[in-house]
Amino acid sequence: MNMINLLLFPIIIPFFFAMILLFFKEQVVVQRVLTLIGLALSLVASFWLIATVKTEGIQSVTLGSWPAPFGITMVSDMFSAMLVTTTIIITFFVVVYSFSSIGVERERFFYYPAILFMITGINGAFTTGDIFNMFVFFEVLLIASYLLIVLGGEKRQLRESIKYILVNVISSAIFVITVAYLYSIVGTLNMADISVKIAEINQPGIVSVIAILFLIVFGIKGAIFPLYFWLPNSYAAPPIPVLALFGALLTKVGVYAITRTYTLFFVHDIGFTHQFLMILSLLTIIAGCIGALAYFDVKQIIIYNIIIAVGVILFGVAQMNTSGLEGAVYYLIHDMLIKGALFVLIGIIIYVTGTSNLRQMGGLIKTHGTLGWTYLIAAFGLAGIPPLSGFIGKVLITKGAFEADHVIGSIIILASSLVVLLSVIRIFIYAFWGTQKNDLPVRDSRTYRQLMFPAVMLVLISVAYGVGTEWLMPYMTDAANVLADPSIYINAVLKE
Amino acid sequence: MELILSILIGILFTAAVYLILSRSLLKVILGTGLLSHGAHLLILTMGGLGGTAPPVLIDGVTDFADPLPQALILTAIVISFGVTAVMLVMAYRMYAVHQTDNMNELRGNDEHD
Amino acid sequence: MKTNDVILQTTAKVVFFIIFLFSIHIFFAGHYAPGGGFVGGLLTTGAIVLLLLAFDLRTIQQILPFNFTVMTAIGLLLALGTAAGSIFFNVPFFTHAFSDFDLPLFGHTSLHTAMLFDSGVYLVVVGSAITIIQSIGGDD
Amino acid sequence: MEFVLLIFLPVIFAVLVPFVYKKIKGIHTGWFVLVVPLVLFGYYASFLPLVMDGGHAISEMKWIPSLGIAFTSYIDGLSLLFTLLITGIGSLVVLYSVFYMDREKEDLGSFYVYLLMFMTAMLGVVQSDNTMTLYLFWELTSISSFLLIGFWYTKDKSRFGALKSMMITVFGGLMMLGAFILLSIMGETFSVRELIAEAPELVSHPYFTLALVLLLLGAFTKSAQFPFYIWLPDAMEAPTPVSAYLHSATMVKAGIYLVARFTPIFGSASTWIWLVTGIGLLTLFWGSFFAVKQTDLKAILAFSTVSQLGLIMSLLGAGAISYHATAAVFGFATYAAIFHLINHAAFKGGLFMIAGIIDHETGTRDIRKLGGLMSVMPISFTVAAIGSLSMAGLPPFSGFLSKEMFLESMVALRHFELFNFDTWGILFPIVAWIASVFTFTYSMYFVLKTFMGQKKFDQLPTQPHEAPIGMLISPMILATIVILVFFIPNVIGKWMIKPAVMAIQPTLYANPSAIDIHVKAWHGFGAAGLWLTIGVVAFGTLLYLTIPKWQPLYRMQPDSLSLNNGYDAMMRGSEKGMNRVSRLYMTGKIRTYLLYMFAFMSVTIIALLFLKDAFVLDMNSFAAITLYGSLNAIVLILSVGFVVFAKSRLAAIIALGGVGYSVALFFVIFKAPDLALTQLVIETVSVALFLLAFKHLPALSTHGETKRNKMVNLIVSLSVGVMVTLVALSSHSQKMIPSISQYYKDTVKTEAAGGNIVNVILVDYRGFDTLFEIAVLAIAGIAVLGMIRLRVSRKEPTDENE
Repeated sequence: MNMINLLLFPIIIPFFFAMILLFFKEQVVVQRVLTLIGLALSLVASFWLIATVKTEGIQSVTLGSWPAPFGITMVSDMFSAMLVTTTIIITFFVVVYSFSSIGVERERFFYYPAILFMITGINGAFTTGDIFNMFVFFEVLLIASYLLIVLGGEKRQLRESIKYILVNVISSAIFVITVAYLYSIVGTLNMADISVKIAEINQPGIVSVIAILFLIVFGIKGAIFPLYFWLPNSYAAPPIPVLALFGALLTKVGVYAITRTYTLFFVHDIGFTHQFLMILSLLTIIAGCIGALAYFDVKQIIIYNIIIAVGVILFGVAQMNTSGLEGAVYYLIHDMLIKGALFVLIGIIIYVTGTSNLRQMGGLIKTHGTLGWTYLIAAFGLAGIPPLSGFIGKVLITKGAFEADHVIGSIIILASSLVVLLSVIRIFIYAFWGTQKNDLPVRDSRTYRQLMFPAVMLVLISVAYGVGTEWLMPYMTDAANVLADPSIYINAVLKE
Repeated sequence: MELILSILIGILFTAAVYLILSRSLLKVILGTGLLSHGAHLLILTMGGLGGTAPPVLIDGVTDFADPLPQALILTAIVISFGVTAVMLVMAYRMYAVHQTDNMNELRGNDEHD
Repeated sequence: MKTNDVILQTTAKVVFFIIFLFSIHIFFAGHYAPGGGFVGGLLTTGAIVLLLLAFDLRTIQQILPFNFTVMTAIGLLLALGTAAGSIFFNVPFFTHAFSDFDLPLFGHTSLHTAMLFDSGVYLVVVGSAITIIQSIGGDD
Repeated sequence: MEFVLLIFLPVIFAVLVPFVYKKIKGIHTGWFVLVVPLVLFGYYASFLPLVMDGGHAISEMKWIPSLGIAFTSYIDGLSLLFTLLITGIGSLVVLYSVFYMDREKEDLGSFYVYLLMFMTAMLGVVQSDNTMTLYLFWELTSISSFLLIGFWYTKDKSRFGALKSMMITVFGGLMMLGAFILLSIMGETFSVRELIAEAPELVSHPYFTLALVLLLLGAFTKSAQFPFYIWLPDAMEAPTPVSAYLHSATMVKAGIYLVARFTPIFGSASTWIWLVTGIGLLTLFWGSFFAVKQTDLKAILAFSTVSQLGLIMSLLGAGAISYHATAAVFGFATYAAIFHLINHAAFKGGLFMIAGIIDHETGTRDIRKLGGLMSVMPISFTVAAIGSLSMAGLPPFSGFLSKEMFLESMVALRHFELFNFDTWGILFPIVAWIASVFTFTYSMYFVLKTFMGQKKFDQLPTQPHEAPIGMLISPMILATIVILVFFIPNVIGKWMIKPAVMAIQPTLYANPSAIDIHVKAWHGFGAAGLWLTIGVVAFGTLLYLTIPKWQPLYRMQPDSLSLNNGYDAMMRGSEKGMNRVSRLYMTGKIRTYLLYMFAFMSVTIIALLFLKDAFVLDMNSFAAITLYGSLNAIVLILSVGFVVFAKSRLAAIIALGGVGYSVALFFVIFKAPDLALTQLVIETVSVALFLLAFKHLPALSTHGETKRNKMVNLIVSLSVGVMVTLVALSSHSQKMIPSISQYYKDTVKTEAAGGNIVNVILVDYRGFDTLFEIAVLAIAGIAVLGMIRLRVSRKEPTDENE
């Protein structure tokens, strides 16, 4: 069956369920059930979408039946369809994790609607083919994230939320003016059309400058150097499930936007724009590495690993060759999965020990073996140890960089894996090995098991993602092909 | 006119950033207000200021102002209204809890380094 | 915000209705002249704020016994529903339909699904703006 | 049968181990595990006749065919030799561990899982033809080694050693991965065989040398070459069976394997010869020299292993010379390398087991407390003596043969004339000889200090006695092999060494039997090796006898200069140092972060604007300046001024409202009535909100901002303003393509049935924006409600999930 609106379902279904949840503010059980149903339906839709994109190519619909550059076009290529699917998967398990961890008070105050609204925004940003519409979706996901980060109103949350909102308000303002600049020059907002028109005028200097502005705008959200500084403290403030969602998804929207604009719009002065991107991405990796080693707080360690990963992905994008792009796509989805898993896992560690300070932990492997081994697998996955999920992405990115003659960059990428490994293995050594420092707080073992379920599932999915590379490969190739050749995207959108 | 507006927008941004960098929470929030005003004016300017009539169909008028930026601004205005409201309340709650409006005293401590 | 100024309260009631009617007018004018759901909604909000200033919160809740969160949700549903209607016809999302009708009483009327959408916008604006003001005003 | 699957047999078996361990308490889990290496050894031995004739066998299991990544088991002389070592020594080690590891006290479930995991990993490393899966198994050896070293995870030293070994070997692994990726670019394949076939073309590729160096980093870290050897002594925290197995017989030889395997590709390069031979010899010397410094039995053995690995490495490097010089003596070196590798595995495995036995039976490994054990532990002594003498290079033990071949090869290096060897070549035999002297010394030191001399049983934690026979079986078997090999070297040569040499230098020989080397114990009085050996024994004995006199000299080396200290400093730096670095810029103040952001943005953009010639000012495109516009601009600037300089809260808020109204006025002037209307209403509501929210805030205060603060803020904000203006002017002056807006003007009436274009855009053309913009508003509503109403209280700083 040919459903022309199919690609909208992963956006609209969560949106719809979020509205419905507003009617059941006090009924926590109803909220939980409806949230899961909504996410499950979205997941079905997104898988269906992937299948459709695989067989029929890029899906696009111009809303309101207006011809392409005039209405808002929504476009699902393989890249965005996969990101949408990953987003929903992670959210699903984080929501399950929330059941036993977030607390009834938050659940009664729009916790689930906020998550669903945020997913709406994220999936919208991944899918939209219109630059201003992307701004709108950014705002949807941001305002939902403001609600999530501050919900509960704890002292630390409030302190960090105000900074978080401030940074994002600024970046939104710059986003809007950047779109305005671009509109002034090319007179259009449709992303495919922008690409065509920039090609038409052969990307003059002013467009390259605007390219850097876009990089800065999305870089603030994507946490690249030197724009990431706000992130580590802000992300550490909200409860773990929120941190997991932020860490796994939010920065990736920025990364996606950079990837999209740098493969679709600004492809005529690569020697300048992509070189710039590459240098920043390498600096991002280094900055992330410093942070990942500097702190003995489990949250901080994983949070800084977000920044490293962002650098690695963008480094792949900056190569602008098939290997690099394929690797970037591969690594991006890997990182979303593994970060979701890791945040949930350290959440459990914190739950079990009652602290996030590594120095106060020890000897957990004796009492919590499954947690330890699950964590270790996730840690190795993050560090790109084969056959786990991070491996192929890193290999392809490095390959792409060598092919582009960026030797030092490639070696930094490889060496960064070591730092990543050191930072996460430290958690294993301190928390799981050694001897118990002080008595563990009394915990309900049923809750522990309920928390473990989503964690184990996420790790299993990431393992399957690595081991099953071969089955994913055709999808990755499709995704990378569109990124490598803008004309595929353009033709799909402006076909009439 | 674009020249004047561009400089005006520059002044708005300068003032906004200056306020945002200050230590007083209220000033910071006032700064974000100026920031959005600046952004909205900029969109308008980028569309061109030459139109002689509002973009409403009336017989005989052909030289409209560019309607698209206006629509974008309208969207942006409403969004900033929502965000400002959230920010205001957040600031207000934060003050209630932390009893300070000095941004410098709101340092995030890197716990457990 | 407890006030017992009778003159203020009476004036407020009158002005409320004037502004409210004006907002409805603006709302309907939207498709052809300046106005629309936003401005309409915001004006209505303004009218309610005026009432708030004259009376206290509790009284307002008695006069307007709505759950504004639910009103917001209904508005969203209305807007989404209008847009999503096109899914059932398998035409691109948001494809509006319009037609002219000759209705008794109203005479020649143009009905446009965009109006339906705009009324969703109106409801959301009123609902959320009042939610915000009520929350802040109700907090001590 | 697809024998590639056999690689996974141990790890599949490992899945059962915890189950067996939990359910069957009466029998030591090791007995079940023992089956695996034994069966594998038997199976793989059946390949011997095939490879003896220069044949090979391949079995493949696809993993990621679209990238050309597969699990390929390629069995030729070299991989078979290693496979047999892994399974053979593996069997003996498991047998030994049955008696060594206490069934009651130790967590045998985990122990054997790790050990079996390692076995799979090691088989995978030596059999993989595909570089990517080779890398996979390579890292798996690092991981299983990490887990085994950290087996007693409550001990600080175990954790430290585990991390150290992992850091260094994984680092090498990553560099090696880089080499593999480069090779795949150069040769467009991940298959080692195919790469070898393309070797002549690869040499001229610009990435050749880089790939070579990266590959060697992998090999050197794994095989504990200088300066990466420092992890090996710390790895001795592992249970002794592990030390015997991983850290002497097998895993540390993975680097040797790698060098041997890639010799056909890189061997012809002078860099290769110099690096492999040079680093090998340096390691040989360094390890043997510092072995005498150690006081822990296992540490002596660890340093000895380092040194012996260096020896094998240098032989492989020297063997590569045969690509340039046809003299038979150079082919000799490769043969000697493989020969010594086998011998070393046998005698060192045995020695480690003895060290474990001593530890087990006396409760200490401190050589200063030991002595005179010969009388109570005669069997152990015999085995130890055989091993040590073989290590020292004395007849009638296998070590003598390979050691002598080594010395011959080093002497032969003098005759090689390429690559500056004619100048520096003389150094090789000298270093080799000195190192051999020290090797002799530490061998004596190990066995004599422990078993001979004074009895100091009162210093021992437990009263010593001979170990149970079960524990002695494995070392006795190894000792027997050491002697046996001495008498039948050429059988071993024919069955195992020649096929391996053939695999290392496939282009030089037609088949293994074409390798014209016949090992003899006696070469006549003319042989250089003989005299060198005599010299080694003489000087070695002298050194051994005078140990008490010169051992204190080691203390002259300041600790701060040691490599270990370098590693420690790096790790410390990675914690404390990075923390300090991070604190330099992570001030926790949002202002700092925003300063970075704004400064970076404005400076970059302004600079690029001029760098890219993007700044254009074209006044012609601008609309005429109007009176109302200009007046309103002045009003706006004044209001902005009020906002910035206002002294009171109220004034500032009202001034902000003034800015908003004046913006609304601009909307009127520039023909945007909808905007003006909306802006007016919103501004009013906003001001009301501001007043509501800030009624409790204190009066405006600068909170002690200094002049300098303000100055910095001003500069940064000015540059942001300038940036915005400049880009705006440039963008407006370069309107290159007309806007799509014309379409809306044309179709609003006909297609959309509307008159107010802006509104129609909002509800129709771009209704999607509006749908989500009201969503933003709705979320803002619930967010405010949530913030005001919900106050989860918990006491700080307790954390999550309460």
